Amino acid sequence: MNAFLHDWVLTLILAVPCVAATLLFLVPAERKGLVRTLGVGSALLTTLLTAWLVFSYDQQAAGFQFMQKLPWVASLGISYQVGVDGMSVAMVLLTTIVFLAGALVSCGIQSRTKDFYILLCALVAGVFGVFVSLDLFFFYFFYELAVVPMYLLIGYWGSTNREYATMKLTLYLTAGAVVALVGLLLMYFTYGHATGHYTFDYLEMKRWVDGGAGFSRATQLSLFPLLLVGFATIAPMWPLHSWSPGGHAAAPAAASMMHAGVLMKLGSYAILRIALPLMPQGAVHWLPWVAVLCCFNIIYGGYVAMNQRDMKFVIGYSSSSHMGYVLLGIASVTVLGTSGAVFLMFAHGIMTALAFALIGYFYDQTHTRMLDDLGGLMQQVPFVGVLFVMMAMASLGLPGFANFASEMMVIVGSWERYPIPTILALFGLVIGATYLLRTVKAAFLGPKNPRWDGLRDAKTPLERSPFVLLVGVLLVCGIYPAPIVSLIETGVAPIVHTVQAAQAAMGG
Amino acid sequence: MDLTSPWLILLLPLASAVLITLFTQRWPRLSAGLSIAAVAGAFAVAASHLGAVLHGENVVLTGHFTWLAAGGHDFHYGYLVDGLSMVMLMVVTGVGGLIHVYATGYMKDDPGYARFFAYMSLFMFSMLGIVLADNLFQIFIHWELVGVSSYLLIGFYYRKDSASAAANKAFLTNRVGDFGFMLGILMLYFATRSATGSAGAGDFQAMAQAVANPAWLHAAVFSVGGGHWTLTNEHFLWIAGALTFMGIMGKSAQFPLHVWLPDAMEGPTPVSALIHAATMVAAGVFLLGRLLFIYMPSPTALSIVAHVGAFTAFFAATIATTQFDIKRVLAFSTLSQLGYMVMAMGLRGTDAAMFHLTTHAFFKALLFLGAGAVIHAVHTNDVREMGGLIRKLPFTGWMFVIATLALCGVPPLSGFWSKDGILHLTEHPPGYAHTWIIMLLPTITAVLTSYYMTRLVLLTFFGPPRDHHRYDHAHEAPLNMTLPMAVLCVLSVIGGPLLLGPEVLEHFRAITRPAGVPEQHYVALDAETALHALVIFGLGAGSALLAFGLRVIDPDKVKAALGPVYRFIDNRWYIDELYAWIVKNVQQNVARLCDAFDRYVIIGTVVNGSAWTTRAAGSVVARFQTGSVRAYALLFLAGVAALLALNL
Amino acid sequence: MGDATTSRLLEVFGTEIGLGALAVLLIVVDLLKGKGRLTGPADAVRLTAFVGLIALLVHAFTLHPAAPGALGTLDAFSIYWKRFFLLTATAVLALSGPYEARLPAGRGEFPALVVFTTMGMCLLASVSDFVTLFVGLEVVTVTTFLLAAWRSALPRSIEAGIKFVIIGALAAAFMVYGIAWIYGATGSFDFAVVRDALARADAAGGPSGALKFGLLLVLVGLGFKIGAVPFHVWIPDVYQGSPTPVTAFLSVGSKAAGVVLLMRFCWDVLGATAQGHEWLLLLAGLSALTLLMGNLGAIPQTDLKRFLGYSGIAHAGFLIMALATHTQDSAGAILFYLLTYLFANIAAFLVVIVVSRTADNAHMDRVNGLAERSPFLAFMLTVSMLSLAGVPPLAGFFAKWMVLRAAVAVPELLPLVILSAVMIVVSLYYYLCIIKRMYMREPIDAGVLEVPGGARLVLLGCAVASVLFGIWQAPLVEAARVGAAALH
Amino acid sequence: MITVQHWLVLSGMVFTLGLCGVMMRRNVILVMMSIEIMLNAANLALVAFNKHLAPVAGAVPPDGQVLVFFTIAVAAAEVAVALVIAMLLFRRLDTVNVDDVANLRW
Amino acid sequence: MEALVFWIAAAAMVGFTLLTIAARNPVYSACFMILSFAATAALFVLLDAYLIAAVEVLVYAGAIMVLFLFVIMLVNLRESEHEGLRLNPLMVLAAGTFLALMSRAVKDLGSAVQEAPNALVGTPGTLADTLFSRYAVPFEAVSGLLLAAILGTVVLARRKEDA
Repeated sequence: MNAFLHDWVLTLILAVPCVAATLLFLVPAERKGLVRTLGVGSALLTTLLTAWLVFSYDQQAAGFQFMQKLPWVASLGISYQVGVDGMSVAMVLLTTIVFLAGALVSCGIQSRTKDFYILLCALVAGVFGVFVSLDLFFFYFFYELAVVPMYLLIGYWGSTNREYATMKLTLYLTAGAVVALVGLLLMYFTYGHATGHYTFDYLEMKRWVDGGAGFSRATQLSLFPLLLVGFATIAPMWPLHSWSPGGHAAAPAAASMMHAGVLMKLGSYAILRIALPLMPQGAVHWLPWVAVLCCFNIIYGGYVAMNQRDMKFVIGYSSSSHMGYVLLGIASVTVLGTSGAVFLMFAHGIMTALAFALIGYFYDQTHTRMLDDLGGLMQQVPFVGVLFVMMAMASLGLPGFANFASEMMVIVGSWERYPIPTILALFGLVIGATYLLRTVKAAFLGPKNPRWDGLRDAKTPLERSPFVLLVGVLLVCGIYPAPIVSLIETGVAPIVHTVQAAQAAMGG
Repeated sequence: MDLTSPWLILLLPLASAVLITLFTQRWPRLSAGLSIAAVAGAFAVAASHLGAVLHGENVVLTGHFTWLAAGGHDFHYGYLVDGLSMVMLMVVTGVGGLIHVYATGYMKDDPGYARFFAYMSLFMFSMLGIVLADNLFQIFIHWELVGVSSYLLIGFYYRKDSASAAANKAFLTNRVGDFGFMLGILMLYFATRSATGSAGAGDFQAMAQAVANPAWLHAAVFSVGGGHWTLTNEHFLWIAGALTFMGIMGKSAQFPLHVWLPDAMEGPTPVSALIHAATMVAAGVFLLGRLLFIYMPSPTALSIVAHVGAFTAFFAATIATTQFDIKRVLAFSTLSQLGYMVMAMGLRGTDAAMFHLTTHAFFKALLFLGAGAVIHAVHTNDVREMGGLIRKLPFTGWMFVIATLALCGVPPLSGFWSKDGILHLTEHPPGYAHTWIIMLLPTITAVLTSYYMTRLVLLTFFGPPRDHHRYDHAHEAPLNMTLPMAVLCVLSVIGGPLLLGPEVLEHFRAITRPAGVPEQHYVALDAETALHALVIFGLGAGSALLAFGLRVIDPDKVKAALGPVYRFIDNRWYIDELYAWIVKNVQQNVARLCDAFDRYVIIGTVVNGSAWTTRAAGSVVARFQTGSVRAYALLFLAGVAALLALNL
Repeated sequence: MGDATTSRLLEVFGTEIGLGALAVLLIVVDLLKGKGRLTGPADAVRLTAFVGLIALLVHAFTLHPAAPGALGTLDAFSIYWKRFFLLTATAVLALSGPYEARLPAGRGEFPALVVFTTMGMCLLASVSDFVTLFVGLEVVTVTTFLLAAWRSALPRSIEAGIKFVIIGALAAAFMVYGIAWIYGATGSFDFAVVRDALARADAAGGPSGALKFGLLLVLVGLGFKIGAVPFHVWIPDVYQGSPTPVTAFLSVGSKAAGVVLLMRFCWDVLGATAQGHEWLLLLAGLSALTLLMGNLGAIPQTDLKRFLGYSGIAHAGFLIMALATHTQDSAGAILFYLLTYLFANIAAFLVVIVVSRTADNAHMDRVNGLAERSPFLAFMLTVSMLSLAGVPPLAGFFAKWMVLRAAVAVPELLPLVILSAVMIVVSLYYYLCIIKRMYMREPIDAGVLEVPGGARLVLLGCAVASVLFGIWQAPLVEAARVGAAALH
Repeated sequence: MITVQHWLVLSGMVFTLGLCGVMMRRNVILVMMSIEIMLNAANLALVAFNKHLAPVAGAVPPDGQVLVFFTIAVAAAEVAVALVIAMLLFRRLDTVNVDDVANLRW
Repeated sequence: MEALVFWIAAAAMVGFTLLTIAARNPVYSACFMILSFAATAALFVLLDAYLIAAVEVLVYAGAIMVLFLFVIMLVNLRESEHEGLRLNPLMVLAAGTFLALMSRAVKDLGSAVQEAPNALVGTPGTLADTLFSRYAVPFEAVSGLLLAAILGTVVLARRKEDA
């Protein structure tokens, strides 16, 4: 059994949502209970598999594990190849948790429940695929697959300005994706041209790069920005962020959770997984620009968030602000800073998922998220309120939550590389506290607006479970981050060392 | 686990906080019991090490585990028990415990009783973490946690707008300070990283050793931010010191980051006593003590600290003279006293500062508890609605009077010893602080202190009652409130050499003096010093008595005569207004600008613009398809012609 | 006709002969039925056509490449296309089922004409000289002229017919003229001779003006067929006006026929010349124009069929890009691409037929709120649109991927690759607009839509194929690779 | 002497005239006639080319003339189809003016 | 002699073609076109393509043009609907460019063609041999095409009452 799992666990993790989606097709739409059970059940099953994965990953050995390779389209150099390193394990874990929480939160969805869960499963399958693929074709395949279900999820179940927002989101992300696609294909061609073996096999290319051959400096300098811009769109790096806040705001709870929690991480993950290790010299040349742009993310995003009146827009812009820290950590290419970036991807994923789950919960009842209309909700919905405050505290970087540990890692890690962006990042924490506390106060504290007397708090264990799950993960990883950080470090360190070696070579 | 393990000091309050939050919310009494038991336990564990620390010269207990490690950076979580932290431990757990007991009475009918104790336990955990921390990063962690507990406690009455506003203000002001603090930490950590070897990141002992190494100290240049800047050692030290001091200014409410403390009085009174008088605000002073090895080699850094402290002391005292809210007067008084402590640190008087911190914790907590009892009795904070309460609340009243005397430094109460120790420092300030601010303001502040405290006592407890309704309903507090007050009163009275004897006091000084701080000799109680103290008290108290007790001088006339000066002081030197203006006109406009840029340039022009252009191009292109087949033929032929022209 | 000729004819053109015979049979059956001498199901003609086509399709799967020789070629490439065209014809016939009610007269002749057209298409897959090319092309074109005007009761059908005829005949005239010049410049109609002449000319400093003139005019004629800008002018109008099954046939079969010829043209005629800078630039330019026109033009459309016409132009742009690439990879990509395009387009047109059953037009409003009226149809159209847009896990995605993958190997094409990448985004926009109408709009016609069983089956088949071949691409890629390898 | 160029120019002129006819005439029937003119010009070119081909191995096969046969046959079919559609147009819309059938556009 | 015939026939062909596209009355157009085809037939004879010349007269001038005339009569346009020549500068430009480019092709014919005419190429016999051997496939296809066209035109023309 263990041996079987060892080979197949990643494929199974990938397959569970796919199979769930297929099964859901066959279920009559009226059987909502069955639909929900299937959705949540598949999430639980992936959770079990992921738990096994996390605990079976051998940190001592590090590197890619649970590898599986099947020839797929041999004549085009495509193979189905999956495998995870520490970084991807953390991301798979994140996805699973958000998926489970999202599936639980979505139990409240009444209209077209079946379609909703099908799309959710498809989305999750895409995200899992990106995190486990070691073949550039499948990487891109899943990357695109993850983007498109969002269109309908927002378009049909969404709110504020949903048609505009969802179209913008989908097109924007696809635009980014095709830029990356051009980069990937050129990389494929250049590699094939140089070695005579045309393949999309990531590991083979990586071995080639690590072996001292690698892309020429000119190639790296010209291709790296393609990958960077392409992937940074979804990250989202300023000024390519504008799809995100509107998309967040329009999306239904579970979709925003997946979107902000996981989808946005695909970009930074892709940069780390593909761009950095395969084009270290390009990275050395271009990453300082990322360090500059991420300051805009942090400061500008924060200030824009400060001026928002719609809660989801606040969180939306705050996400783009937080992603600035991730980009800063990546740009720093230090083991500490970059591990911090990955850890922050994880932490922020959980945190925003929580935020959107909570906002979604009361939005379903209030039908407004405007701060001016809310107020004093804490008295009416203490459970949601308390968790919201915890979420805000996590978001503004309070120790005890994973976000603090990861942001600290980023800041300490990038201080020696980019001190001025680091100072701005620190200042960003002040801005973050400003708008988050203001939001908490406007919505939850102060005198109660009698309009909200009828609001119902999350009472049943089922209703509470997603929130508790998410906040629990944040706390556990925040109070004692060493295990997850060392897991992430095993994945990040080789990447960082590759780039650092290139830097040393270029500097010398 | 060993029952005397310092880990327990942290674990007990944490456990209490978690248990109350998760399980015992519904049983307020049980929650309070848990919370008190946790503090008492922590106190006991701390006390079990007291003897060792008191008797050994350099006994320190350490322990740690790796909290987070990546890329060669080891962040530890540990404890460091030495003289300095032992003093703080005793003050925090001791005074804290008393205040917990007091709160069982004060919060009796509050619906958030259990929640209150959960917050208190959380606060104790956070605060003790600062005290025990063995490295800068851990201190930062607890620094933030203390911030959030303070946020929660200030905003305890969350239904009130003003309470949550005050909580936000406190948090944000501290965040501004912490911005500098973290920068300072980064500078210090990376500067000492290579010298500290395998010790955890920012480990105090390792850093102190590294700094003490002359080779380090006299390095030609320090590189900051990975070599982006290089600084000479003098500049490096004062910049790092000043940045770190920003954090201290935030937490210890030093000018100009003091604005949150008066507003923090929105919290329940025990909170004001515990956090905003006795413990949390003292954390900054404690941290200065911890980090004095950084400041010591840099006169500039010390000078900054001393001047900020001295100015804050004076500045807050002036404001206190005009306030009518009983808690606000005490808040400004706290600011003022913290200024003294910070100044003392800046004058290298660690021991004096720590001593004052201790005594101040006693009598200021007592004052707050007394104020709480008064408020509990009359349900108002405004002294103008009080008066003559000594008859209704004799116990509280006299307690309050004794605490006032202690605060004013009347010999031989505890305040006299500690405060005079500090004033003594200012008489012969070291060269870098030889300015009128240091030499003059502390003494003036002492006079002002006597004035506003006497004024407060007179307005509250003496004279005719000004609000008879409130007066009639006033009643003495219950035993669980008065008992802690009594204990604190005793401590306030005998907190000096009377309690410990001169030798112990000397020893106290010794253990709170970090290595490398030159020993300074303090005066003992003699006639001249006592007279000096009494003159100062007499000046202040006398004028207050003339104005508010004997009514010889009409305060309103004085007010009118002083005119703009009075208004300036009454409005707290317009600092809050200045900040409000900055927030409103600078920050808010930057936010609006960014938002507008996002809305109109990025989204409106670039994103929607390109979408619009594409759609418009589509409409234009579709117009080629006119429907006329002859036009199609023409287009076709034109295509052929173009194709041929380009390729033949 | 000698014995050698006859046996060669039978060997290479068995399918076409079968189709011709089938067409005649259909006419006979129709006549018999019309005279009341043949009793049985009303659509005996269609049934016959189905059986015949499927039999031929099965037969086509047993074909083996024949040795090169006179009359025509039967290589793996032509076999691939014969199967493709037979599949298309079967699908179009299936498609016309639900449409039949709207073809009050000439029901019997409709399948016969479709079979004739298919015969022409299959013939084109095997051409090896310009005479057969021209005649085969005209078989396809002239029969589709008729089909376009088939709903002669509708003015727009007639308009489509008239426009199609005029532009088609114009293109044919250019083509013949071009062939004349090629003939004059090389002395032969044979692809092989022309290729040799070109190769010799390339070695001696480039082909003569006459030859280039002729080749370019032939390119115009073929460009007309696949809808390359600026020879696409007929497409939107004719697609909109024609009966929907015919539009589907045009969009898949007729376009594919053009593509087959263009591939023959680029590989068998131009040969290595096509890799030269001049032709590459020419095709790249055509591709760029076509991509722009198709994608941008599709945005403001409100008629489904017209919209699909523009979308077809856009896809032609992609195909021309693959032609410009001119590698074996790109040839395989084209073969794969058109098959995915077949599945997606047939499904799309079938949905159009069903939703516009009660209306006289195919305005996009007809799909508004389709998700409420018929979730099944909405889902099928979604799959089709997304496959056309090139979204994984659908086959259309892999097709685009293959084209782009091949194209990056030619550095000169990089700007075109980037343009096409941008156009992928634009195309996603308008395909999503259709999906938006289905899922986010109120229906204009609240009634529940009945989907006939046959249509259901075809739709399901198309969707399954789109998904299956989007994920498990290997078999189709292999087939396409084998087909492409037969080109020179 | 009449060279092949003469023939080609002649055919080109006629072809262009046919083109002009397609673009200028609004009557569907005349448009089709113009296209016939173009085809005819192409036929002329084919025959002329055939006549002037350099002999490769003795004789010149009459391939060009063969295509002319096919062209004429195809033209006949095209014309038949075009004319029937023109008739439908006339029946349905009472016009044979191509400018009157421009309802499918944009 | 040959040259004279060529010039006369060529002039007739161009002239009648011009008249065809320029005539206001479609009937005239058709008549001019018949004349143009007759001139073409003469030119074919000049090129020794006797069979083609015969087919040109019989099929083109005879059958096809009669069909045209028939339809013109059937449609029977009123006088007012006759239209004349409308010159559009764009059109002239495009046509001119085409002609100019063709003349460039004429100048660069390549080696397969020689200026002077060849010996006899197109006897009906060789033509038939070629047609039925090398071009058997298009021949059969054309028959299919004609059948399809007949079928289709019949269907389209027959339907009158469906609406």
